[in-house]
Amino acid sequence: MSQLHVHPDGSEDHGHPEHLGHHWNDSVQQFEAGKLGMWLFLATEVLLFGGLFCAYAVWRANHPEIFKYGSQFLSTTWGAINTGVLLTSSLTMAMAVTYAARGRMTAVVVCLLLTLMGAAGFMAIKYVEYSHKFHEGFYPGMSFYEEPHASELWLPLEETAAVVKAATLAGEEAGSVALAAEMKTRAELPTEPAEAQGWNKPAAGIGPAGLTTDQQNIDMAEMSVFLPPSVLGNLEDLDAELAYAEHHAADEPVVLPHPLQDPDRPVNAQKFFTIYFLMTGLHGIHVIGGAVVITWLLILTLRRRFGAKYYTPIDLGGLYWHIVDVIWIFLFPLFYLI
Amino acid sequence: MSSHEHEHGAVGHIVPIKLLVITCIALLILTAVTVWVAKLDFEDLRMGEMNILVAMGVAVVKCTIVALIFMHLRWDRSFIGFVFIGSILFVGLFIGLALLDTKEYQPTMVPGNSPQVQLKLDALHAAQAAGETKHGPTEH
Amino acid sequence: MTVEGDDSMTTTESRPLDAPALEVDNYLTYTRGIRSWILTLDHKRIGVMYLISVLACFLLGGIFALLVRTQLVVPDGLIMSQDEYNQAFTIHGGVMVFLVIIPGIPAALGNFILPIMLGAKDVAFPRLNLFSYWLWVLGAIFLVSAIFGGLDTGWTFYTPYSIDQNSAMGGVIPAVTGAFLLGFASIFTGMNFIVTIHRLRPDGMTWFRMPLFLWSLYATAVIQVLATPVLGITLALLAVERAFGIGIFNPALGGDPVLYQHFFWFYSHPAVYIMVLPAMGVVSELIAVHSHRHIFGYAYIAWSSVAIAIFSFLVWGHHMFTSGQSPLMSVIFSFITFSVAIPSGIKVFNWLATMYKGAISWNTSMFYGMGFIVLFIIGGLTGLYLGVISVDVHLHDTYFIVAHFHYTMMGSSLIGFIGGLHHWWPKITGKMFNENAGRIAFMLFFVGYNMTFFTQFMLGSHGMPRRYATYPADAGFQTYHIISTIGSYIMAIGFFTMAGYFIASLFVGRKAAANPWGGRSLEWQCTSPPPHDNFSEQPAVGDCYDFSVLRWDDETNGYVWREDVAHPGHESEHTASS
Amino acid sequence: MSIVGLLATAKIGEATSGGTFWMPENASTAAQGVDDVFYFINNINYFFFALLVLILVWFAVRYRSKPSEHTTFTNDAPVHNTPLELTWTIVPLLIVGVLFWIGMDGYLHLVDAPDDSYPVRVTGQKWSWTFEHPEYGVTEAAELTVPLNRPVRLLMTSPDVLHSLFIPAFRVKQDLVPGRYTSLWFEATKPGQYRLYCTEYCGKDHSKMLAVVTVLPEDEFQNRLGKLAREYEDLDDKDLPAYALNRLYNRCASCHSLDGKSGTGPSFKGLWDRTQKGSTVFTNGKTLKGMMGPGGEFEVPENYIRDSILNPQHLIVQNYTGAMPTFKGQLKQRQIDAMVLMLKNLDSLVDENGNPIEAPKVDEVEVSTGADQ
Repeated sequence: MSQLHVHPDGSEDHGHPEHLGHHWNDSVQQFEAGKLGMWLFLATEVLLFGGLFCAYAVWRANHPEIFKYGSQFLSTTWGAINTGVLLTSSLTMAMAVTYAARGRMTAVVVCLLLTLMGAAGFMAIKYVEYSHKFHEGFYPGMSFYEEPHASELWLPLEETAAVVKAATLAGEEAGSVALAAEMKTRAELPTEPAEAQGWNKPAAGIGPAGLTTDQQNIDMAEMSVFLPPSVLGNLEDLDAELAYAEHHAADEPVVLPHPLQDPDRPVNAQKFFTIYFLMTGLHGIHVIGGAVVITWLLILTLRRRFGAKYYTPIDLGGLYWHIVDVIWIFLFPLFYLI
Repeated sequence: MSSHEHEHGAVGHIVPIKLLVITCIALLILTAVTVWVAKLDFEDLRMGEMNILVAMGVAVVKCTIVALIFMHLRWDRSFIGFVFIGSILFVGLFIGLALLDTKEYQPTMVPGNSPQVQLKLDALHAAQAAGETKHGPTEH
Repeated sequence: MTVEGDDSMTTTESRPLDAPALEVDNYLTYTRGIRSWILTLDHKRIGVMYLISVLACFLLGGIFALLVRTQLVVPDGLIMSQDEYNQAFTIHGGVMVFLVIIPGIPAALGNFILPIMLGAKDVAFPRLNLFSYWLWVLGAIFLVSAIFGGLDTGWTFYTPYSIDQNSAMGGVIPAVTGAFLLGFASIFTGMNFIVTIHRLRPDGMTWFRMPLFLWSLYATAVIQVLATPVLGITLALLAVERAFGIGIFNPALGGDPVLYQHFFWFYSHPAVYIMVLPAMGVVSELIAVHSHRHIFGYAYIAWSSVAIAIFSFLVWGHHMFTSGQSPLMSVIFSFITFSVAIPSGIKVFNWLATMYKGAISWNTSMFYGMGFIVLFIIGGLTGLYLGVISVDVHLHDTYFIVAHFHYTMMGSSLIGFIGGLHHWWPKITGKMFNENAGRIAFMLFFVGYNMTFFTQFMLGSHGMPRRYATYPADAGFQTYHIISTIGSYIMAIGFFTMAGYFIASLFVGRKAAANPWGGRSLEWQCTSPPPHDNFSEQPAVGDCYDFSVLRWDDETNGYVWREDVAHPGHESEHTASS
Repeated sequence: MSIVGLLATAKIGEATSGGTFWMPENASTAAQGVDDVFYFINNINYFFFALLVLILVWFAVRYRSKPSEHTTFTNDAPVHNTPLELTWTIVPLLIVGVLFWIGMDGYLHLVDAPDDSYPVRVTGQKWSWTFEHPEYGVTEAAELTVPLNRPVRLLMTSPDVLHSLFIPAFRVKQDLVPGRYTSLWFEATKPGQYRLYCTEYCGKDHSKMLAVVTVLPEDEFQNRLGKLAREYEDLDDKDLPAYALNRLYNRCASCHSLDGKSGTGPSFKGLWDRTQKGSTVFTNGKTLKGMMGPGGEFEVPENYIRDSILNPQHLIVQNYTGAMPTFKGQLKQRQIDAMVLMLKNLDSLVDENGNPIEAPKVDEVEVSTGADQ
């Protein structure tokens, strides 16, 4: 029978209050459904960021020195201030919800405005930080060097000093400018006498070859066969990192040398800024999204659309704003407090 | 929903303003604590790992407070809490297994910079040894 | 007139035949005009729009499947160059996975059936539902356009191939954008279903009175909500990586390609269950309804769906046994992988037990149900070879894998979808299709299908790698390929027959009774097609697998409520719009 | 209906490559174990498949009834039976438990190479294989020669994208991951030639990225490798072109044709003339002519050829992409010379269709190149 009362768009029912969809029994049912829906959406947000947190965890666990090094370039003060700003805006948002439930709509408007200001402040500070980084040339990605030729992979294993010199001569004799130059470049490579590199030795001499199930002892010996020590020297190894970091912490320079000018910078140092910009960037987008939502709520409130009986959108908008806050609560220590 | 809400005649639970303010102050204090701890530990890097543990611990506490009070989780149906916890558990699962694996095969990664980068850095070392630090490699 | 079937079910006395037929409008005739469709908030119309879009995409993907099969008839490739072939299988894979199988049952059939089955008037968030449809359309446009702009990465977008400007063609970024949007469409559908099932169950519809199709949709929705965001962030990272070279996945910049595979499969393995779980739910309905026999081990099946949903998150590593994953993880993942086999097995046994002592009508839908069981058994059993690591090392990335996942994705998911389509076709369109044509089409399909894919098991175990545009002439592969291709043509004929009688039924089909198969769940209590609000009065919620209260009624050519059994509908005073 | 497929393919199954119905011939120590597990699972599967399908068909026929036949339905059959359900939960559980154990056991054997394995370094790059024998300083292309009855360990990596090395007869497979060393090992048990495939999709000519594994008895193996180690040094210059055509070109074949058809890269036919005339135009708009001659970038045309082999990204010919990987470090000086000489004398080596005019022999060992298939 009810179908006769439903408007063509199927959205409202004369038996219902304005805000109640035709398929709901009462406001409470609709409110609770909205709430559950919002929380499910928040769960997807958690997993969305979860991907980035996973990338962070993997890279930090395997290359802690990169993060120790990179975080020195971030300003803890700004980070802390921003945390404060975001927490306060969370408070005002929560207050807005309470006032809405009590039907005090003027207070709601004030609180929403304050929250909006909090969002603006947060983005302003982020802008300051970002522009400073860009000015120094810290972009995400490969800003620290051009993309290398991955195809020179076996190179460190391939050349011996003797071969290089011979080849260089040969190249020049053959009148090959290109080749000679080429060989000179290779001559720069750290190289070892052929015997030390050991692939002329019989296989038995190669030591514990073979992937064993616990990979801790895997192939180190073997790589020392294939790889010159200078390259081996770069192998990640916790003590080395700690020692390195310690040396850095001990005489922490007032002005850090720019990574491009710093030969001691860890391998792949740019990865810290990649992940920093990715995570804070995605979070920033969410802040902007939240700001838009709050503005929308503000407009609806001013249009007297909400009251003590119906303030679901404010409540849900609040939930979204709080999750943005929660994510920042984790981002702050992960990047600024290393 | 607890009957408590119906007494207010409101559709959801109402959190008193005072409680909200207290919560926020607590959160701000906790933030200050983490920063302080971080600065403190930075003096002695052997505490570096401990540093991150403290920071994460505090972060978890803050997250819980926000969820329970600002986000009304304390007064909501338990299923909603289950959804939230569940999502976090799945993230943990994802991170945990991926971490375990990458840790395992890390030794087989080609170590160090790729040859060209290594060349640049060696050149840089040489240049600085020669004392002319002004031209480093150009950015791209 | 359809209304008679309806009344004779919801009231104990049936209206005399000669009485003038009431003019009852249904969701199709409720409002008219194109605007009333593209802006509709009615879950049924949205479901129908999804259905049409998905079937269109199925045609597209199918055509490319035939091209791929045709290419492989001769060792050097019959019709395509290497590049064209690589694009062809990418289009086939991308379209079939992202645009057909994943949205097929949940978005199309689920949107239409779920609220009715539940006894609700609509999904919880009709506007979100409409939004997710148009988001889906946008994503589909992106994906398809990218594909025609040249996309040759395969549907998995493996790095570093996909992020290398010199390797993969230009279509990668648009394609991942498309997949990203499709992912969020899928998330919103899932959220909608979860909330609907939690909050819109009418009085009397307790969790364990829900039809198993709803249980499977619920489990699916949980996966959609939890797994799809990770796909979103993965593809976002991939796009950024390709555009700016951030070095997360790119080994040339110190990145780690295997990490990408972890990211990708954390979504894409659960996605396999997004595809197959709803099909299992459909089949539970098909078997029970067409055997007119209470489903065997209801709770067992329900819980096995949930168990599968959970386990599906723990096994992604079995896609990476030879990918450079550490042996330790391979062993761990292999162990968990086997555990997920159990719930699937349980379902099969329960379906068989359900047919025992039933009254089985040999309807087309029932044939699809039984076909599903056979193909799913093959798909599941061949999964055992792949779970055993040492054997998987030999079979991985060969045609054995191709055959295996076609048996599960197509032989199971798609058959579930088609079976469900036959099952609910009368409810959706209000017309009956030609049963004999249906049975013939099924036979064509079934024979063709097994010719196509069973031979591929042998191809694979003899070492034919997948994604090969050409193959060595003297390796003994050609005969298998020829049989496989012939099979695919037979299958195609079957599908076109199906399209034929479905379309025909719309124009010349007999009007469908409210309950043509003797189903007991709520969607069979409203008229076919259903009215705008699904139920003119609150439906009778009872044991949805107790068929003893129904009897065949020759006048309406459908099943009606037995006069000598009280109608539980009148016990509940609750009406949804009060 | 799967029976149809079965019968239809039964005969072919036997016919293929001396294998069994399901598996290709096995020629490594690992293969037998894998096959045993495979057939063990096979028997389990045949049993359950037959059982379940028979039950299905029996029920479908036995309990069939038309709507008109049954006016009402009875509810006498059981809807639940805990012992039964527990049975078909626990029995499969036990079976898969056993399977897991067997699989893990075999797998640990597959990943754990003996210490005294013969080492080979494998580079897979689009779309060719390079096998380096460190003990002999020999580089093979598109063919891998290994000793009989001796564990061989491949340490593998890739300069560009993922590849996967698959030798069906040995039942071994492992991805090549750029930026990483992966490895696999096998011990060949039968002399002969076996196929080697790339099974990880790697782009355009993925399906042409084939190679051949030649298993030789120890002594033959050693003198073969010995020859290879010296061949291009022993050869006098007039044999270099033929050597390049037979032994090096197959790494170029997938992109550079000999018959003038342009593939992924320009055809080699007439390439030398173009180079000499300097008529080649590059993507940056320059022509080769402008760069050649004394004081130019290339004093002699040979240098341009060298440069394109070692720094392919340096100058890219118009209408082509920089798809070519560098062969820096993979070709010795004399081998590069051989390539140049081959290009110079191409017309005397192949006819206009790119077929060798008289098959020039490099050494007695019959060489089969998988890459041309």
